[in-house]
Amino acid sequence: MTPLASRETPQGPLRILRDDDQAPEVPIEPGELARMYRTMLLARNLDDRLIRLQRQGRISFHIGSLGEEAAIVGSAAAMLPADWIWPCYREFAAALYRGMPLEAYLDNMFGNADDPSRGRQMPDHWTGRAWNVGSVSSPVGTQIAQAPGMAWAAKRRGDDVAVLVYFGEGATSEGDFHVGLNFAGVFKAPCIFFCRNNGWAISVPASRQTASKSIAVKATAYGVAGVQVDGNDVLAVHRAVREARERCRRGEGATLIEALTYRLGPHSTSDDPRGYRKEEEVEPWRAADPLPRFRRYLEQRGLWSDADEERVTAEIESEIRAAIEVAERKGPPPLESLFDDVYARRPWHLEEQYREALRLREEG
Amino acid sequence: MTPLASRETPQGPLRILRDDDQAPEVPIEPGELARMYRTMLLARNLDDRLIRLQRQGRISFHIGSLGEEAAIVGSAAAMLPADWIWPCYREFAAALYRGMPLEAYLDNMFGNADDPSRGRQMPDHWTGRAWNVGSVSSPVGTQIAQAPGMAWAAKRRGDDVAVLVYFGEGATSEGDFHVGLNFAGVFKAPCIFFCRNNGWAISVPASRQTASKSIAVKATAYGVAGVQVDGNDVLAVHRAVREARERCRRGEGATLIEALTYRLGPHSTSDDPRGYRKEEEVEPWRAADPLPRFRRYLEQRGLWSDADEERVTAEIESEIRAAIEVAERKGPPPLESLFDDVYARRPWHLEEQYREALRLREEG
Amino acid sequence: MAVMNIIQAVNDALRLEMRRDPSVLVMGEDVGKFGGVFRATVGLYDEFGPDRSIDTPLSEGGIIGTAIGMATYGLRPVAEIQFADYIFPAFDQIVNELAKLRYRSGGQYTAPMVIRAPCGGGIRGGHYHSQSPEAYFIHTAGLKVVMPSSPADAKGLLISSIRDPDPVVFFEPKRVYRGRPVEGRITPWDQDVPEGEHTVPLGEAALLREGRHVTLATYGAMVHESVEAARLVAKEGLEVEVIDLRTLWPVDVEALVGSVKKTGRFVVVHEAPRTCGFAAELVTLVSEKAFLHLEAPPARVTGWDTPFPCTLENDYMPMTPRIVDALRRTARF
Amino acid sequence: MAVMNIIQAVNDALRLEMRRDPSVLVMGEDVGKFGGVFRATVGLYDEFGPDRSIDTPLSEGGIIGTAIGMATYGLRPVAEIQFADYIFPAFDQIVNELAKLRYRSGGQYTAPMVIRAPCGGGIRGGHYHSQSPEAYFIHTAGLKVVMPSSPADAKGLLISSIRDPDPVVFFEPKRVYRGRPVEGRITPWDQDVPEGEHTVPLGEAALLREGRHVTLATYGAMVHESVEAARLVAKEGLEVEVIDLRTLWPVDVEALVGSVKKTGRFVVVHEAPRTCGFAAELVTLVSEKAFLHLEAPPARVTGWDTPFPCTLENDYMPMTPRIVDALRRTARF
Ligand SMILES: Cc1ncc(C[n+]2csc(CCOP(=O)(O)OP(=O)(O)O)c2C)c(N)n1
Ligand SMILES: Cc1ncc(C[n+]2csc(CCOP(=O)(O)OP(=O)(O)O)c2C)c(N)n1
Ligand SMILES: [Mg+2]
Ligand SMILES: [Mg+2]
Repeated sequence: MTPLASRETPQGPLRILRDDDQAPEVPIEPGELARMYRTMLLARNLDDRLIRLQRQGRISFHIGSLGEEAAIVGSAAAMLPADWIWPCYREFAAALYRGMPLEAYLDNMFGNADDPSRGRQMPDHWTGRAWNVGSVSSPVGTQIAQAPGMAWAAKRRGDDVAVLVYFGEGATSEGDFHVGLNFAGVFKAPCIFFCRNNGWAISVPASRQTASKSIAVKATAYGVAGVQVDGNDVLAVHRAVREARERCRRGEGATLIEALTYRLGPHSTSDDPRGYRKEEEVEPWRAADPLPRFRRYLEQRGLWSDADEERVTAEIESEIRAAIEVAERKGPPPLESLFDDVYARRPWHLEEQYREALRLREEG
Repeated sequence: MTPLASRETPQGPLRILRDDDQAPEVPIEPGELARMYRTMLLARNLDDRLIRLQRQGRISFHIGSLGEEAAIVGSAAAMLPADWIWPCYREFAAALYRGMPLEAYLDNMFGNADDPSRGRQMPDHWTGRAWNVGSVSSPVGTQIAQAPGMAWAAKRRGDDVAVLVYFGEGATSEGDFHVGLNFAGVFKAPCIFFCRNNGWAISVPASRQTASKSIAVKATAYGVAGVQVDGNDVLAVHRAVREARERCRRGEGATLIEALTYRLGPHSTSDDPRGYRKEEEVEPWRAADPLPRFRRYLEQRGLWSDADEERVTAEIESEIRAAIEVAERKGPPPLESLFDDVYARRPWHLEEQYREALRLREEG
Repeated sequence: MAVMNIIQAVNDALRLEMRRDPSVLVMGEDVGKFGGVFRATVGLYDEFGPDRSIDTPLSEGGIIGTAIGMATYGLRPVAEIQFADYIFPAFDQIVNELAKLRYRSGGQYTAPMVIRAPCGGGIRGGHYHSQSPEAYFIHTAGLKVVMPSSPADAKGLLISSIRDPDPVVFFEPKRVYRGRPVEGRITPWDQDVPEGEHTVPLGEAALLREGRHVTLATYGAMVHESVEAARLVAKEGLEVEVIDLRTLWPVDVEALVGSVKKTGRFVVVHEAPRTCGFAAELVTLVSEKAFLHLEAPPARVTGWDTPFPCTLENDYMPMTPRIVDALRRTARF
Repeated sequence: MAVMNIIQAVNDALRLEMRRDPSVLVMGEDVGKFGGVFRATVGLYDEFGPDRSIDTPLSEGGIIGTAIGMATYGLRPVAEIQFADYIFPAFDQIVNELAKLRYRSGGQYTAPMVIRAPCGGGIRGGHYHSQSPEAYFIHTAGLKVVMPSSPADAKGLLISSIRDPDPVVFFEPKRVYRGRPVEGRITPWDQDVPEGEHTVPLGEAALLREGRHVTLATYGAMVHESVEAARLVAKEGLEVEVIDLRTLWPVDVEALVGSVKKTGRFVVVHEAPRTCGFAAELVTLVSEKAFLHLEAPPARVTGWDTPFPCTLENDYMPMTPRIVDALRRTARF
């Protein structure tokens, strides 16, 4: 993969999907391989649809995963059902793979009355407790400092549960990256730190985040394992995470995984990358698109066909259309929801404020 | 040095003072060597005297440098006069070496009217602008995030000025360590990060701060040079810092230096280390005391004698005694000083508060 | 004079100050080559180069820590925090270091600098793109806190802040960044702004409307909601004196107390949560200094004591109808 | 009953809760083997082992971040911040994460935990060992804030805080940690404390002294200065009602307002700086809810708006003479 070369460590990143679309010894069930690919397709389609919805003013915002689907789905698929996945803001595909219904995701996108988070957060800031999926937070990197606590708690409870926490390469500059990795090292927490190095933090290139040779090499500073993987190779990502998961199970502690990938789209619907990066840079990464790459592998194994592609794409499109239609028609959350969940029980001052808000709504 | 062994990197820390008390090629003028030793003696004597003053209730607090004098004086001595030195809280010896008068230091210890910081900070929290020495702050590690800014500013101004910033190994766990090193790496700031790894952060051993093999190895995570040095070998410390200073001058950016040393005394006068560490651990470090080690070297070169030791010790003792006597007799800062320097000019609310405080003092 | 919105006025102020004083520089996430996610620093990279229009790594603590170091050495950094919601990783550097450096060193070291941060709601940004954290900084001795509401003030106050010898936290109400002339409303945005040198002194409030029945103090985006509210109640014969504080701390206490002594009634409007917010300080100041003039309990019209919501943000923010309600009740008391 | 000082009472509460509930643990800098620099966690390491009495690396952000993770997974961490002055590196985790987790997830995730932090001056600690940062946390929706003044309350409130479903910031006034019985003063420290189970509900103030002329609200170390001041002015016939708030937020508004309605006069005493401090909130609440009962402007007796000094700390803190002065002036108004 040409575009990776410039960011390779001496050993080069882990790759499994070869240029001839073959891959040796893939220990993943065919059904799961298909499900992984389907989820990547779903994410790709959703991105497309949601960006259009935003342009039409029907939702206010979307932050997509275009080009990063292999890194996201490959990693989520390598975890076990009881494991915890703590997201950054681009990993809706991980949540969907784990079972979060499309409807729940779209309820958040529209911030409607059925949004499990009651329209309190922006689009793409969902929470999926029922699927052991975390709660999206905008502040970059905060989840990195929390994940070791979850992982250590699971270990202390004797649960065979590991924590997968996502973030971008920009997040590695925050203090929270440092303290999270450092605590995980000291406490041998069963935690997998998964960095999507997609080349950019909004307009800032990865080369401006750090002068270190790679993100993976930072593991040395914390006494944890460090792995660099071709993030557009879904099988390599799966393998790297599964191996890190094994280390967790064996009590060997945390791993920092750097998945080399690329943000093919804008940072979010609020952004236009033409202001800071050249099309020439993007082009080779388009050629390295993880979806056709994975599809070619599946096809040569006879696990996927043009007919499958057509059928599944149609399925996905109609699922999305239907879910949007339902989600969009739902009303906003009730006024009361504004004052709930600040505390377990509403204290006197929020009770007063709720009554004031209610009066104003009724009078105005 | 036995006690170092357990914390060595594969190459071992830089050493110059050999077990036979010889040292090859020391490019330091004899006069400066003597001045370095004298400052170490002064620090040692001050520690002793100030701890006694605190026990007598004549000062409220002292935080000493017992056992770390070589790391502190060796590093300060390697910097050039125009360089900036930004301290942690144990480096009064560095400030004294740079020319800060004993009187100014003691004015801070007593928080009296002549304290340049007007009795606003605790003992051992001095500021020495006139000697390009910084302002001691208690929060651990904050200075590490600031130093790259100073260094980069000097570089941008075209000044041949480097910044030496001190901290303990405990501070490397703070987010500020990470962001300081990372910014220095990205901006190629002429900055020397000097970590006194003295084995302990109050009651917490260095092994509990991080699972990394050493502090020096953390440099890798930031693309800066990393050096481990025998911190009780004043000549090795001087060499390591001077080399880092050369790298700054050549525009090669920052260095992280880990000086392996040991806190022979309590954390501060508020602490009793018998609660958390065994005398067996301390013993070998007593044998590695940097003062006799340096003295033996000076003696074998004919630069120091028993007579010098006696004379200088007597000088130091009387200087200290005299300075304490003067400092202790000075009154407290005036009430007004409480309200000055919050802003460049006193705003209306502080003017009002000053008048209120004055009235209360006069009436009460 | 040139017609500008707040973003343009901020950009203009930065450019002028960078031309005037070579020690002035801008720094932060995305501020350099790209010109900032809100475009406040656009063009500065081309004019002043990468050493004075600096893209930093993604770390607010690093931005402020480094800026403190630069300022200590004699540069004049204007550091951008991309959203005020993200100022908290730098809180220790601001509160324990920046605010205390002059005091603790007896004036030997100072770090005059400006921290610019877009704040406030109204862009459907939810919890983390809408906060108004000014009270945290007003409570911190050693900082000045400023928030303009109009392009002309944005320019004049930012220039004054850059020249000020003390550290200034400069909040920019992003809801009115680009102006939004609304039918029939007084809209002091997209406004004529003096070209070239233009300063507005720190510590002086602006009287936006005279009135004799109620004094209303506010700042930032809520100025516009308040002015509209005052216009509406004027039709009922209720004359409201509207004060735009502009500098939040040290506040223009004379303007405030003088007005309340005249009107006897006081309403404060801000977006930030109510409890321990700046309104409490203003109410208390007025009660301390004009107690015998008060004819009604001072009223607070503020954000609720919840995190900032998304879908219901217009129920959260103290928009015109709520202000009208408070003005009427206070007048009627 | 056993005679304890506040440190012993805190230790007792921690031990009892750790025995009762295996998910409770203590963590922080020096809290494990050594038992804490103030000895609050002494003996817990021996009884509960290193997994429940945890020495962490030196990082407050890491302590709180990790604790949030633990609490999310179902443990009940009691995290110690060695001095309240050092809570700021964790400010983002507390304000943006801990305080908002329940709200932003619609109650799916919660992180009930306690952050213990010794606060306040009086130990000659200067800027960085003396601060009282409670206002920052009171202003933050989603947190509860507690500060006991006596051993019995320390025990009872800490146990309630650990059992509370919401995150609690628990400040401990270190000046009175070890008690200091002073000649002639009412000293509610070194006090009889109930052994075993003892809870004091959050949200209920304590009436320490009844009086009909002035209501005085305070908390923490200043309770003792205030009680002494009330005793002194009683000799002049001035009867002061002294309320120890204990839970700062949500405050016991009924106790406060009820008392002011009776006395018509109100004085608040705290060590934290005045501007935008908690006193402003209390004064405003009382003015909103008892305006017509107020016969004098509520007075604030607080720390000055400067960093906390060292040599002159007794001029900084609102000690008994200043409180006496404020009580007299308020009564005389
Ligand atoms: C603490 C904080 N600072 C700034 C931002 C604004 N911001 C949002 S995303 C982003 C870039 C993140 O880059 P990276 O970590 O590489 O993740 P990516 O978006 O590339 O997936 C920035 C600066 C934020 N959300 N939080
Ligand atoms: C932010 C912060 N947290 C906690 C403390 C309390 N404290 C003071 S010194 C210290 C240990 C520092 O250890 P290290 O960095 O190794 O320096 P040393 O004292 O060994 O020189 C601690 C925890 C502090 N001063 N600042
Ligand atoms: Mg990125
Ligand atoms: Mg140490």
